[in-house]
Parts: sequence; C-alpha cells; structure tokens
Amino acid sequence: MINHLIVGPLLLPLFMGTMIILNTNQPIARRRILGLFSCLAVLVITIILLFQSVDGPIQTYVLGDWPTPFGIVMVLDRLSAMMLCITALLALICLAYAARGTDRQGKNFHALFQFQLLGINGAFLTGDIFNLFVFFEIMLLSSYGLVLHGGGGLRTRAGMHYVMLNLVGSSIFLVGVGILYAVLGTLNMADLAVRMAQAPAENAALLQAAGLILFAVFALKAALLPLCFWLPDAYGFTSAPVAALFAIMTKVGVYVILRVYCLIFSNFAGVGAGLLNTWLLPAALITLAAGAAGVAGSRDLRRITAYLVIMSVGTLLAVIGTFQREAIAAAIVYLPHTTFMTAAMFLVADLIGRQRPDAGTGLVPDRPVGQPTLLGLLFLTAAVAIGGLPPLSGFVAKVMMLTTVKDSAGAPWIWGLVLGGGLLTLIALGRTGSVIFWKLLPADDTETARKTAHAPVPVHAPADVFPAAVLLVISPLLVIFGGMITEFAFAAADHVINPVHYIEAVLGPDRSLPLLLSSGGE
Amino acid sequence: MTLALIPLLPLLGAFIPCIFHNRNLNAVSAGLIAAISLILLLLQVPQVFTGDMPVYTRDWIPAIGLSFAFRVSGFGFLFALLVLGIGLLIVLYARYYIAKEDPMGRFYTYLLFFMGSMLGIVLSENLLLLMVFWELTSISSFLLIGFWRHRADARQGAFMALVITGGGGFAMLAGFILLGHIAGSFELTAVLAAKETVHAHPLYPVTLILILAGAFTKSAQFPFQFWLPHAMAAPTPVSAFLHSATMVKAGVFLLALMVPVLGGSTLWFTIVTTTGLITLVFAAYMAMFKDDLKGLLAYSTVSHLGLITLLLGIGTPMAVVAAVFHIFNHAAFKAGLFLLAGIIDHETGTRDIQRLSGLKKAMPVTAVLTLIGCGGMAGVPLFNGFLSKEMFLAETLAPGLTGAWSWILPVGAVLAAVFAVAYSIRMLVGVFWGKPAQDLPRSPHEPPVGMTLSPAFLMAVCVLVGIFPAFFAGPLVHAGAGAILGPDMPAFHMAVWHGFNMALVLSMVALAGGAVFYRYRHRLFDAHVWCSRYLDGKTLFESLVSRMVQAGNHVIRFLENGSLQRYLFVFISATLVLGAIPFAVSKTPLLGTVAATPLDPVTLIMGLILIIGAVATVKTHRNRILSIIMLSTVGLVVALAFTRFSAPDLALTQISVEVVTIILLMMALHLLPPTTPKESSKARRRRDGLLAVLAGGGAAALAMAILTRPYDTISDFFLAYSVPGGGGTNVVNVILVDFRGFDTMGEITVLAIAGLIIYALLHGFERHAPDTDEMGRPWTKDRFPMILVNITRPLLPLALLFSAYIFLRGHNDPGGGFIAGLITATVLTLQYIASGIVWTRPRFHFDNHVIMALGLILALGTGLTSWALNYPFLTSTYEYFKLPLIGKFEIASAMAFDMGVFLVVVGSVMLMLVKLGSINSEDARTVSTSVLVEENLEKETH
Amino acid sequence: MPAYRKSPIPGNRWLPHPLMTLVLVIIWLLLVNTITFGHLLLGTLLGIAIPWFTNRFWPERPKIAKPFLLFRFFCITFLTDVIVANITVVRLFLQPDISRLRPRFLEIPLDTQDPMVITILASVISLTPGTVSAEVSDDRQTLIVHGLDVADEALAIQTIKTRYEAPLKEIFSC
Amino acid sequence: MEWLVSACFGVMIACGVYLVLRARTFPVILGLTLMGYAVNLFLFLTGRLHTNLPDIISGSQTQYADPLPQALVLTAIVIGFAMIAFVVVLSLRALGELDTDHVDGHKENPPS
Amino acid sequence: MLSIAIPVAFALLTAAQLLNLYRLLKGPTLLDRILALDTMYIDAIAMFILTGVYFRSAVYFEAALIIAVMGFIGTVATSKFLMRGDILE
Amino acid sequence: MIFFIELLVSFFLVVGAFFAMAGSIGSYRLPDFFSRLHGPTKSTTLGVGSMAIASAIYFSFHGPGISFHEVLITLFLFITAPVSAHFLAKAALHQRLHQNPTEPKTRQHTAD
Ligand code: NA
Ligand code: NA
Repeated sequence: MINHLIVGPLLLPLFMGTMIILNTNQPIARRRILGLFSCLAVLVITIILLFQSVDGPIQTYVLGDWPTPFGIVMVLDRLSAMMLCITALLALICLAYAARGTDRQGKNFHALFQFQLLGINGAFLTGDIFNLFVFFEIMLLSSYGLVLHGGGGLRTRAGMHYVMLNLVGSSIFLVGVGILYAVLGTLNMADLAVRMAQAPAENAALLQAAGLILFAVFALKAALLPLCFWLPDAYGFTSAPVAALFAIMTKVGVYVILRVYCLIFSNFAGVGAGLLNTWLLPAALITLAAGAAGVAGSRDLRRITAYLVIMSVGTLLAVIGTFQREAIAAAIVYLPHTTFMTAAMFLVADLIGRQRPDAGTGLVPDRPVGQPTLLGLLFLTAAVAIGGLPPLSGFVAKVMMLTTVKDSAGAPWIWGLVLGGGLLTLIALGRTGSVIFWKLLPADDTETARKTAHAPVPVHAPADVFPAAVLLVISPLLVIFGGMITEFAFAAADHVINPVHYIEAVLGPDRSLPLLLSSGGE
Repeated sequence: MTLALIPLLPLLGAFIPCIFHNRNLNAVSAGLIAAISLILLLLQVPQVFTGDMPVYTRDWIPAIGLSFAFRVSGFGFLFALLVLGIGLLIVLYARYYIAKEDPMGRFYTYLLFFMGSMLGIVLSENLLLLMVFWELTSISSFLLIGFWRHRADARQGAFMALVITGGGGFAMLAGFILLGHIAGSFELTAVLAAKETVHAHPLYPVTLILILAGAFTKSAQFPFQFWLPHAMAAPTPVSAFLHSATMVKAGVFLLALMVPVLGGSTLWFTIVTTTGLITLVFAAYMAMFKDDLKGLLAYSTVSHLGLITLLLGIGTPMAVVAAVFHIFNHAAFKAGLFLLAGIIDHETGTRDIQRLSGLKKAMPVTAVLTLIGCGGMAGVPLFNGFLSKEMFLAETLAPGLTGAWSWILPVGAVLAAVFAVAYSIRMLVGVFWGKPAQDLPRSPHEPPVGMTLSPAFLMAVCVLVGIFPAFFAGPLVHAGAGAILGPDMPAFHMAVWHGFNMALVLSMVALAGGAVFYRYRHRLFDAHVWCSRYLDGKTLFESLVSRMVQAGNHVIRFLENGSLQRYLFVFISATLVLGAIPFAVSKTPLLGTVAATPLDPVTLIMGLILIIGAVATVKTHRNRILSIIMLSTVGLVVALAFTRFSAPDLALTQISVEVVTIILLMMALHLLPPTTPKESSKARRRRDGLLAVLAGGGAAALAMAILTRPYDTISDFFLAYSVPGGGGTNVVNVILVDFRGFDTMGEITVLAIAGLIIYALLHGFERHAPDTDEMGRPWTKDRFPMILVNITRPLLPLALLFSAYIFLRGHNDPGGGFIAGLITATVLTLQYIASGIVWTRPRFHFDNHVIMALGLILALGTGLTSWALNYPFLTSTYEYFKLPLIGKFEIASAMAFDMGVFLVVVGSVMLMLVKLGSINSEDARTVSTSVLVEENLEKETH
Repeated sequence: MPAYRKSPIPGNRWLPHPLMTLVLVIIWLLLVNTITFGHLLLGTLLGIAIPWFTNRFWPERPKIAKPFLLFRFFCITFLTDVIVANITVVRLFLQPDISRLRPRFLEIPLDTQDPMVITILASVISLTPGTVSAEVSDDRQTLIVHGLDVADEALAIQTIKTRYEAPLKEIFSC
Repeated sequence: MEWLVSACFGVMIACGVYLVLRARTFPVILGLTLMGYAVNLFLFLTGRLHTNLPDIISGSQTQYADPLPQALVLTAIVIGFAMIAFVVVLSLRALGELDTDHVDGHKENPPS
Repeated sequence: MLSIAIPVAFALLTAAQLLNLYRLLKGPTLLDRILALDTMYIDAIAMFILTGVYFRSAVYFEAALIIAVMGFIGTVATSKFLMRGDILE
Repeated sequence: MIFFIELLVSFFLVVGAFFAMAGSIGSYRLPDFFSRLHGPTKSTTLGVGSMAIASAIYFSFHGPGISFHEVLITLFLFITAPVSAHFLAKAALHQRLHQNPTEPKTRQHTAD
C-alpha cells in the first residue's frame, strides 16, 4: 500500500499555489482562503505523518515507481516528519498574520507563500541530492520574492544581498553535487552513503572536498559564521510574517547539515567518515558568540531578533557538532522551540512597532504603546522562552542540551557560550522590555513626538494578536508534553545518527549490509 | 498531590485577582488563595513535626531528569510558613497601601505569582524543578520591582535585579546539572545523600562555585550586593516580602539546603565564610549612612544575609541551627520594619531620615512597633534577634576555627553588630524622637487599622519569640535544622538567659559600641562621603552593561559592514579554502589514472575562443553592452562544446536560453547606466583578481581531477530502460520527463515563481529611460521598421511549426517541451520587438499567469492520474497504437507532462519580457493589464 | 504602425489562410524528413491550427497574382544572381589591394509602396551583387542601398529596378 | 582534451568570480551568468567527455554518453535562467528604490 | 574524398571563426562586433552541419536550425537596442 | 558510396566552407562597417547554404530515405540574413547621421 500522504506536503502547496495564480485577478479574500486552507490541510497531513512516524519505520515514496536509487525518492523519517509539522504550523500562523494586511503590500504574495512551503517541505523530504538542489532553488526563489514583498529601499538592498549571495551559493552547490556524482556515480543520498563507504582511498580528498564545498553552501543557508552577515538585514527589514516564517529557513540549512553529514559523511562512511567532526563545533560556537554580540549590541528589537536567529543556529549546530545521539536529540528538542519563539518575537516586535509611531521597534523612548498589558505579556512570554528561563520551553531545551553534551570534548565551550549567550540575551531583552514598555515619553516631549502626537495609534484587533499568541502558547505546551517530546527526540536521533536505518529503508537490507559491516554491526 | 498544590495554587491562581475591578475583591481573592495554600501546608504539620517528610513524585521529562516532585522537609516547611504567613500579612497590608490610581489587580497577580515561585523553591524535591521556580522568582521580582513602570529608578532596579539574579541562575543551572550528573540523580533526596561521591569528584570545585554563584547573587552577597538596595524602588509591601521571607532568602535557603552535600570542605568553608563575613560587615557599614529608610533596611537585609551565610559557611551543627533560627527571626522583624517604613512613607510622604523627626507623638503605635523591630534588628535582649545573634557570636568563637579565622570572625562579627546597633538606633531615634518635623509633605497620623495589623502581628511574634523562644520557635527551628542536619542534629535549648558567657559579653560590647557610634556618627558621615564614590556597584554595573552594548555593536559593525563585496569575498574564499583543505591535508593524488583523450585543432581553437571571450567579458565590463556581446560569444561556444561532446539537447537549450538572457540583459541595460564607473581601488582589484585566479585554478584542478578518474554510474539503468520503461529513445528527455520527472516539476515551478516575482517586483514600477543613447544621440524615430515587421509576420507561423516539431519529437530525438517553449516565447518576443507591445499584446491576449498556471496543473494532473491506478505520483505510461493509414504511433503520458512544461515556459518568459518591456511605457502598461486587452483589439478592429 | 484590417484573402473562419496552410504542410514534411500519411495528416492539422492561432498577427497578406512568375524569379533569376554575386564579392574580398574598392550609397526611387514588396526587394538586393539595403525612407519613396564596388551609380540603380523591382511588382500585382 | 576543457571551466569561473565581486549590479549579474555557464559545463563534465555518442537509443549504437549529467544540466540551465531573469529585474527595482545601481546602495562613489 | 574534404572544411570554418573573433575584439564600432557575433552564429551553423556529416548523425540538424533562429533574433534585438534603446516597446 | 556522390558532397562542403571563410575575410579586411557588412550577409549565408545542400545529398544517400530538411536552414538564412544586414546597416546609418562631435569618455572603452 503506497502512502500517498507523504507527497501531500509537496503536491498540495503546489496545487493550491497554482490555484492562487489562477485567482490573481480575483478579490484577495479568495486567495487568502485558498492559502490558509492549504496550510491547514498540510498541517493536518503532517500531523498524521508525524504520528505515523512515531511508532512506524522510515517510510519512502518512490516517485514514478522507478526502483531506487534510479528514481527520485522521498524519505519520511521522524526528523523529517517533525520538520514538516513545524513548518506547516509556522506557515499557517504566519499566513494568518500576513492575511491581516501584509499580503496587500505587493503582488502574488499568496502564491509565493505556497511555493515557499513547497520548497521547504521538499528539502525536508527528498532523499536525492540533486532534487535537494531543485527544492532549495524553489525555496530560495520564493524566499527572494517574499523578502522583497512590499518594497522599500532598505528592504530591497538587504534582499539584494541575500539574493546575490545565495545565487553564488547555488552555483557552488552544483559543483559539490557534481563532484559527488562524478566520483560515486549516483545521486540518491542513501546510495551515495553506501558508495562513499566503499570508495577507494585515492578518491578520499576529492570526496571530502565535495563534502566541505557543500558545507559552505549549507552554512550559508544556515547562517553560520562567517556566512551569516546577510541575515540581520534581510530578516530585519522584511515584513514581519515573512521574517517569522524565515525562522524555519535557517533550520533547513541545519537540517540538511544534519542529514548529509550523518548519512553520506557519517561515521561509517569510509573515506568520508566524520567529515565535519572537527569543523562544525568551532564554527557553530563562533557563530553563537557573534550572534550574542549582535543581540547585545543591537538597538532595535527586530535586529535583536534576527541575531537571536543566528544564535539559535549557532547553538543548534554546536550541539549537533558533537555528533552524539543524545546531543542530537537535544537539538531536536531545541529546534521547534527556537523556531517558534523567534518567529513569535518577530510578530510581537511588529505588533509593538506598529503602536510606536516614532520609534517603531527601536530602543528609544516613545509614547506608550496602545495596549501595554497585552503586548507586555506577549513580549515577556517570548523573552522568557527565548532567554531560556523556566518554566518555558527554552529552559527544558537548554537543560537537555547542556546535559547531553557534558561528556564531549567541547563541553566547557558549549556550556560557557550557551549560558553566557543566554545571559546576554536576558540582558538585551530585559533592556528592550524596559525601554519599550517602561521608558516612556510624554506625548509632547520631543519634536518628533509632537509631530505625530495626534496620529492615532492603531489598536490591534484580536485577529492581529492571535497568531503571535498561538505561537507563544506552543512554548508551555512543549514543556508540559516535554516527556513525550524528548522521548520522540531520542527516537528521531536514533534514525539520524544510524544511517543504516535510512539506507535500509531506501535501498533495502541488502544494500545497507556493507555499511552495517563497516560499522561493526549494531 | 496536596503537596504540589501548595505552590501551584498561587501560581495558577495568579491571574484571578487581575480579573476583578474591585479593590476589595482583588485583595480578598489573593488572600483566599494564599490562605488555602497555607491550610494545605498546615495539614502537613503532623508529619513534619514527627520527622517524616511527605514526598510527591511524578515523571515529567525523564530525559533530562526533570520530575514533578515536591517534598515538605522541616526546613522547607519553615520557609513555606514564612512565605505564606508573611505573604498573607502583606496581602492585607497592600490593600491599604496601594494607591487608587495603581492597578491593584496586577499587583496581586504579580504577588501571587511570586509567592508560588518561592513556595516552589522551598518545596521542590527535584533540583531542576527547583531551578524552574528559582528563575520564576527572578522574573516575578523583575515585574514587582518595576511595578511603578514610569519611574526610572524602578526600571533600573528591576533590570538590575533580573540580570544579576537571572545570570546567577544560569550559573546555578550549570552547577545543578553537574551536581545531578555527579550524584546520578536530580532527586534532592538522592543528591543530598551523595556527599562522598560529590566531594570525591574532580568537578566538585566547579560545581560548588557555580551553585554558590547562584545562591550569592540571589542573596545579594558581596560582590553582587548592589542590586538589592536598588530594588527598593518597588512598592513597600513588595520590598517587605522580597527582603524578608522570599527572593533574597532563596539564596540562603539554597545554601542551607546544600550544606549536607556540598558543605564540610575547606573550599566551602573558605568561600562561604569569607563572602558572608565581607557582606556582613560591609553592608552593615553602608546601612549606617542611608538616609532613605528603605535603603537602610535594604543594606541591613544584605548584612543579615551575610550573617546567615557566614553561619552556613562555618557549617557546624550549631551554626546551622543558628542560621535557621536567624532566618526565621530576620524574616519577622525585617518584614515588620519594612511595613512600618511603608506606613511612615504613606502617612508623611517621605522616607528620608533627615527630614523625618519626632513622629512618636503623631504615630505612637507605629513608634512602639518600630521600637520592637529595631530591637530585634539590633539584637537587644528580649527581642528575637538577640537570641539568634548571640548564637551566632558564640559560633564565631567556636574552638574549631584555627589560624587567622579564630580572631577575624569574632572581630568582624562584633564590628557588624556595632554597626547594626548604630543604624537601628538611627532608624528609631532619627524618625520618632526629636522635634516633630514641620515641612513634611503630609501631616502625619496613624494609618488605618488594617495597615497596622500586619506589622503589629509580626512585632508580636518578635517579642514572643524573644521572650519564650523555646515555646514559639523551638519546634520550628528544631524541625528546620533537623531536616538539614539529620542525625548530626545537636541537642540544644533555647532560652533568653544562657548564663554569662563570652557571647553575651560580645553582645553587650556591640550594644555599647553601637550607641557610641550613633553618638559620633557625623564624623563618620564625612569620611563616608569620600569613600562612597568607590562603592557604588550600580554605576559599575551600568557602565558594564553599556560597555557590553558598545562592544557588541563594535563586533557586529566590524563583521556586518553592509558590503556585499566583502560578504561575497568571504563566501568564495571560504569555499575555496574548504575545498582545498582535503587536498592539502591528505597525500592522495589530485589526478586520476584515466588516460586523456587526444585534442584536435578545431576543439582547441574553439576552446581558445571561449577563453578569450570570457576574458574579454571581464576586460570590457565597464562598457556594458560590449560586455554583453562578449558574453554571448562564451554562451555560443559553450553550446558548441555541448554538441562536440555528444549533448545535442544541451546545445539546443543553451543557445535558446542564452539569447533570451541577452535580450533580458539589454532590456535592463536600457534603464541602467550604460557604463560602470571605475571606483574600486587598485588594491581591491588586485585582491579580487587574486581570488578569481585562485578560484579559477581550483576549479580547473577539480575538473581535471574528475575527468581523469574512472567512475561507475547508475546511468546504465536509464540507457537500458529508456525505451522499454519510458517509451522514448531520447534518454535525456526520458530522464527529464520520467525517471527524474520530479526534478522537472520543480524546475518549471522555479520558472513560474520567477515569473510571479518579476511580475510582483515590476507591478506599478515605472522608470523613464534616457532620451538619447550613451553617446548623446537621439533614438531613431522609426520604432517599428517596416522590413522587420513584414518579415516577422510569416516567420511566426513557421517558427511555431518548428516549435511543434521540436516538441513532438522530444521524447525520441533532441528537443522537448522546454526548448519548444523557448522557441515559441522568442518568436513571440520577435513580434514584440518588431511591432511593439501595444500592437502585439492584444493579439496574444492570454493572461500569462493563466498559461503558467495551466502548465503547472497539466504537469501536476499528469502525475496525479497514476494515483487512480494506485501507483506513485508521476508514474508514467505509454502505448503504441496502430491505426489504418496512419501507421504506428505512440502516446506517452510523459507528453502531457512535457506539454505542461511547454506552457509554463511560454507563460513565464512572456510574463517576464512583457512586464520588463512595460517599465518605461505607459501605453504598454495599460495594454498589459489584461482586462483592457479585448476592448483594445475591438477598438482597433473597427 | 500598420493598421489592422480584415483579411483580404479568401479564407474562412476555419481555414483563414489556405496558402500558409499549404506552406506549413510542406515544411512539416521537410522537417520530419519523411512522407507518410500520418505525417501528412499531422502536418495538415498543424497547418490549419497554426494560422488559426496566428491569424491576428498577419492582418495584411500579400496577394500573389502570378505564382509562376514568382517561382521563376526566385529559382532562376535570384539563385543565379546570388551565386554570381558571391563569386564577384569573394573576388573583391580577396583582391590584393583592398583600397581599390569604390563603396558608396545609392538612392533607389521606388515605384511601389507595398510594404511586402519593398521588404522582398530589399532582401533580394541584400543577397545579390555587392549591395546591401540599408534604409527605407519614411515615406517609402526611396530605398537607400550600400554598394560595395559601384562604378556607375545610375547603371546600378537601373539594374536593380529592372531586374528585381519590376518582376516583383508584377508578381504581387501592384 | 581534458586539459583544454578544464582550463575553459577554470577561466570562466575566474572571470565569473571577478565580475561577481564588482560593486555595481550589472557586472555582478554578468558574473553570475558566466558562473552559471561554467557550472553547467562542470556538471556536464561529470559525465566525462564523449565524442559522437549522443543519447538517442538506436540499434547501430552500442555506447552512449552518460545521459544523467545532461538531464541535470538541463534542469540547472532552466533554473539558472529563472534566477538570472529575476536578478535582472531585481537590479532594476533596486535602481528605482535606491536611485543607484551600487550593490550596497551607495550613492556617491568612494574615491578609488 | 570526404576524409579530406571534411578536415579542410573544418579548417576553413575554424579560420573563419578566428577572423570573426578578431573583428569581435577589434571592433572598432559596436556594430562591427555585433556583425562579427552574427557571423559567428552563422559559421556555427555550418560547423553543426559539418559535424552531422562527419559523424553521420542527424541529431545536429535541430541545433543548427535553432542557432539560425536564435542568432537572428539576437542580432535584431541588439541592433534595435542600439537604435532605440527599447527592445520591446 | 558512389564516388560521384562523395565528390559532390565534398565539393559542396569545401565550397561552402570556403565561402563562409571568404565572408569572414571580407569582414576582416574591409575598411569600413558598411563594406564589412557584405561579407557575412552574402558569402557566409551562401556558404552555409552550400553546406546544407552537401548534407542533404549526403544523408539522402546514407539515411533511410531522402533528406531535404537541411534546405530549411538555407531557406531560413536566406530570409533572415538580409533582414539582419538591413537592420545593422540601418543602425549604422542612424549612428552616422547623429555622430556627436564631442564623444563621451565611454567611447574610449568602445574603441579599444
Ligand atoms: Na531624622
Ligand atoms: Na546575433
């Protein structure tokens, strides 16, 4: 029995995106409904898939019914199921937020949004390295459109940097894929892993070079130092729901790093074994430090949040960089938390900024926001969660990460930077909160304030606030169901760290045998 | 479960007061919740006082060792009692204290939240759970201190408290994780029993220091003491709560809790004792000079916390007993004193000791109550503080202490006691005695009874305990200390009179010395002004924070300078370095073993033309149109190369794409400046050139490495199954539409997205093109040259036929939907070039969005039909038919898919070009909006 | 910009352009390089469908009055001239002293203003002896031609007019 | 032959990199285009060099060039084209928004 | 016979391409370069045809025809760019 | 193969290539743009046409049946080459008519 649901998160956005194109000249309500319906349906599908993956084996979907490794295959393991689910939920919420007016600021927002979803989901599902390239391009091109949506000088400039860097990145990606194919003669990731394990020593340097070149590309996507400079401007200047959605984009880079370097370049991969074992951790730690510096040094809540995204990538990859099962499980717990919370912070920042006519999200005094209690509560919740303070999800994730990496060589560094970074976050967000909510100007205090004194501050309707609130509610839920989630994370990490499962699911038990032997059994 | 409810009730019920708009309801609901919690706590009395420890455990997140576990030890009970008891009193007091214009509901919400957090700390059975509540107190105190949000000092105080205690919390978290790791469990009972293991572990010092950092920051121990006085910006009931029974006491609670597992080592003794002693003396000294009543009390609090810390540092059983007792005593008198200070503030409008004077006439009750509190604070006999302080003095003289400690401790203790007496006298006498003050903001009188009730109760406790310690405090202290010490619990008897001993002498010295100090305080004040400049931790803190912000700003401005050139340089260099490392590190040869194929002169010369073309593109790049022409050469030769090496499909595609790209580039160039200014410095050009040469060299080496290596590919499968499986002889096309049809699906999606974005970017975008060319020549007026117009007319059907030909044969010969689509799009473009948008657009009146969408749907639909037959998406089928006259022909589902590709290509390319062409022409924009199209054509026709 | 007018050529809604259909069928057979009934059918289908689609793009179609003359003009006069012209031109290119060339512009007065005829004439001129048509005046009265090696201007103009313009005028009857 | 093709690839990459590092949008786009050509060529090379072995299955031919890289290159060409088309338009939009074609939006030319 | 004719033809065409390249690089006017590029396209068609004969393969025909179409459109577009600036208007 | 056919094919090939090269020689040697225009327009076009005929003959005797589709290339070139030439000449005329005496700086780039 073929589980067609697996391609649901791909075909549905594609179809609905197309339907939205056909409705280009219709009233926007129709496009909104189509988009929201699509996101909702994808969410339902991904939840079903997630539950299937909890107890079930790794599922595959062979497109065109060609035998692997010849046809393109989609692979659903626990990690990809989780990523799909996170994406769907986040997308639904961001779209709901965007439907309150952001989508009117330019053309074709809803279609691009669906294609964005398609690209991200494809990157999570595909088991073929060239197909990964294709989905990356879908994801990136849509993201270019979304980043630029609405226009404006700063946004366009930031978008242009993002675009050009990634265009060069795409070329480099192809070079990496090309080398892999030229040496190993296949594109299927499981097959690549098998062939990598059997590759002769004279191809070692070439294959490792391919792996590292690809790493440069993934690092750019994930925003790893020194390839993260595009992010603060791009995320800081784009529209809020897009920035919120993009909280998942860097995670795609992280996911792919996890996938590729735990499968093709896994510890059992012969000449390619453990390629990133020495590289990832230091790079991630420096990223974490730079992100923390940015968080501490920024004078605008949106930029702070953008740097928080960089920090979260640094944290994730530092933990993943230990390449231990438990640590990866911890990263899997941290990932949804950080994705949802940074996204929430982008939305909250926008809600705040819209009620501060002069200062926006800048850390300068302004007149009081229109709904201080509501916005204060939202901000506080997001800040507590992001700062890693209990009782919200950041705390659990942090404890788990610290606990699980404690035996690795880099533990003191990870501990120091994660905790120190947490403190800096706390300081920055505490300062932000007290400036925005407490350090107020009387309505006629300054020149600018006087100018806009009588401009009405918009009052947020419940529907404006609802998406952000829903995102924030996820945090306590992650804690309350922490037991289940950590259990799931360990199971997911099992699939990730042991490439044999994946290979067996894709190529069958015979082909995974060599790898099993080289790893000395299980 | 009852156990868990004690902290959870206030926590979960915190929002309740907030929902009422009535001040009484606010207070009653808060009080009710606290009272229920208290009752639940008191239900544990029978067990606790018989030495049992009720425990409630539920798994929560076993993966990290977090469980939902509570316990009521005697010590925890003592604390919980303080929290709830004082909490209730404060609920009552605040009802009268909080002004009408302040949001009382919110106040009680924060208060309950805080109460619950504190209860959680003292009742947790799991270290991580304790940590959860620990940080909750940081958050809730942040909110409480900043309650008066409009006040700058409140904001700063709250922020500082959050950062210091929160930061300490992070350290403590690390310490707890290490501790749990060493002990093998996060359950407190297990951890506390693991003393030997913990002490023997190499990480013991680190663990200890981290945990102490958490405790010391929370308890405002030196050098973190400075946040606490600034937290006085909070409303007085909050201060009373924070500084007596909760917040700051959490630190000493934790120290006491950890004594059984971490205590008993030299390290513990050295750090804790030293810190306690310094804090004790220093804060007591500072308290003397505070004019603000609350400031005085705050430093006094810090000092008393130092005292408790010192006791716990000494760590002997009796010291622990003394510490527990003093915790209780201090809570009582300090809470009362804060409330009294609040009353004074409330009734007179000031807390300045300098301004206040002679209040005992107007406020006799308050004066008496303050007298009791100050007595306790100063350690005067018959008040509770005396008893525990005397025990403390006795411990500093304990014979176990050797070396320098044997005299430093008692000296320090006495000195601090002297200061304490002095500031206590100052508070009492300075405010209530002397001439009644005249210029107070309000005329003083006794507060409402409800407001006096709370301090009166607390002062009664002080007196009763001071006189009948064994009866009123004995069991509590016994249970509390017993819980810490376990079998080491010493036998002791609490009484006012212990006989004449050294401790009593020291107490008397302190009382006398204090009186003297108070008498000559003015001289001290002068000296203090001089040194206080160096003692303000707040200034230091603020400069630290602002320096940190600046440093962060410097770092990011250095890293993220907004220059794309730099980002790209870094990116390309990084890739280059990463790619080179494996070759540098390993000794495997770059080149493989496959022999090179012979080179023929034609290929050589075409290769040279390509190289020259590429270099010329760079050389001429400042003259943009010239550069485009050079680039075309490269594109052409690449197409020739594809042909040379057996890839006709690629040649077709390359050449078509290239021309469309060139057209796009020229269309953009019309609006962009025609030349690139020379603005890069020579150094930069050299640097870029070097990187370019390195990258090119690396790339060439990589290509050589590949071309000289053998490989084994999955392609044999495609060659073998193309005809039998895919029904086509053009293997490349079968791969595209069948074996890897999903890639193609994605590829056309990319094209469609590009169309959408370009449409979005250019919608409503207008820009005027220059009126002359770059040399200043006017444009020709002949917009649509006749000869071209007349040639393109018959060319269109011919080219479309050709396009159909390319499309139909694609499955078996070079060609296919994509190339056919590009041909169609370019010949349509030719119509636009010849006759203009205004003429052409109405004749090709389909909405390009719709064409694209239909293409996508067709491709998608083709893929989906296989679902009906229960095959995966995109499973293809084909069939050969034989019809009379026509002969054998094939219908493959892949053809429908390819048709989708065709439509998407046509739609997106036309969308791009027409939109791009409309930027500087209003007519074109008008005609491009599809609604008008039909009308336009109609108008023209008639 | 040429004005759009209704088709002047016989044809109906379903077969708007019979001549074009014929040409397309022939070209289709050339393209596929085989003559089978199946391809004839397919070619006819395309030959009908494509003009139906492109009808709007070609509102003013030439009327060929004398098809035979057309055939003779292109297959004999034109073809021989092209070959002869090329040999001449190649000689000029390869002659040792390139400076002996006498390039100049010729202004040819036109007797016809029909756009299609002018177009064909210009093309033919470009492909034949040493001349490239460079510009048609706005009023379509003169054709400016560049001659590579012109000895006698008047003679050259006269040759072009009689040898090419006249037959073309006759073929398209205007 | 391999040397020549590798050299061509290298030169195209070098020229592409140099152009991509320029300060104005247009040369950067030219660089991206050139890099795109180069990378497509590289991807094609992963199937090695074959003379007269087109991938059209016929009875007379026994050997074929590797068809897979060709299919990949086709996909890559199309995607690359979409990207270039987009970035061309983006450069125009940026010109409109920033009133300069400098990649960082600088209006004044810094002294060289 | 063909074994001589084909290399000779290749040599002549390659020489032609080199001459085109010279004109392309030398100019002096932009139009000269465009003309050179156009000639390169047409010579490329010849090369395709020759390759087809050399390899006895018909697969190069379409490429030749497409180059013809695309080369024409490219030249027209470039010339129009020089005359009008606007290609599509 | 019949010697005569091979001869014919060889003849058309060499003559075609010769004409193509002659066109390029023309554009190489001739002094001004308008003169250069003649080479590619006439000679090269005819050369390619000649080679197409060679191909047609060749494949008619080598392939499964007669092959005439090469004629299409010739036909197409004969239609388009004069238009290209006309267009280029037109552009050149236009530029010559509006020659600006003071040439801007960029001119130096254009003319090496
Ligand atoms: Na006084
Ligand atoms: Na051209």
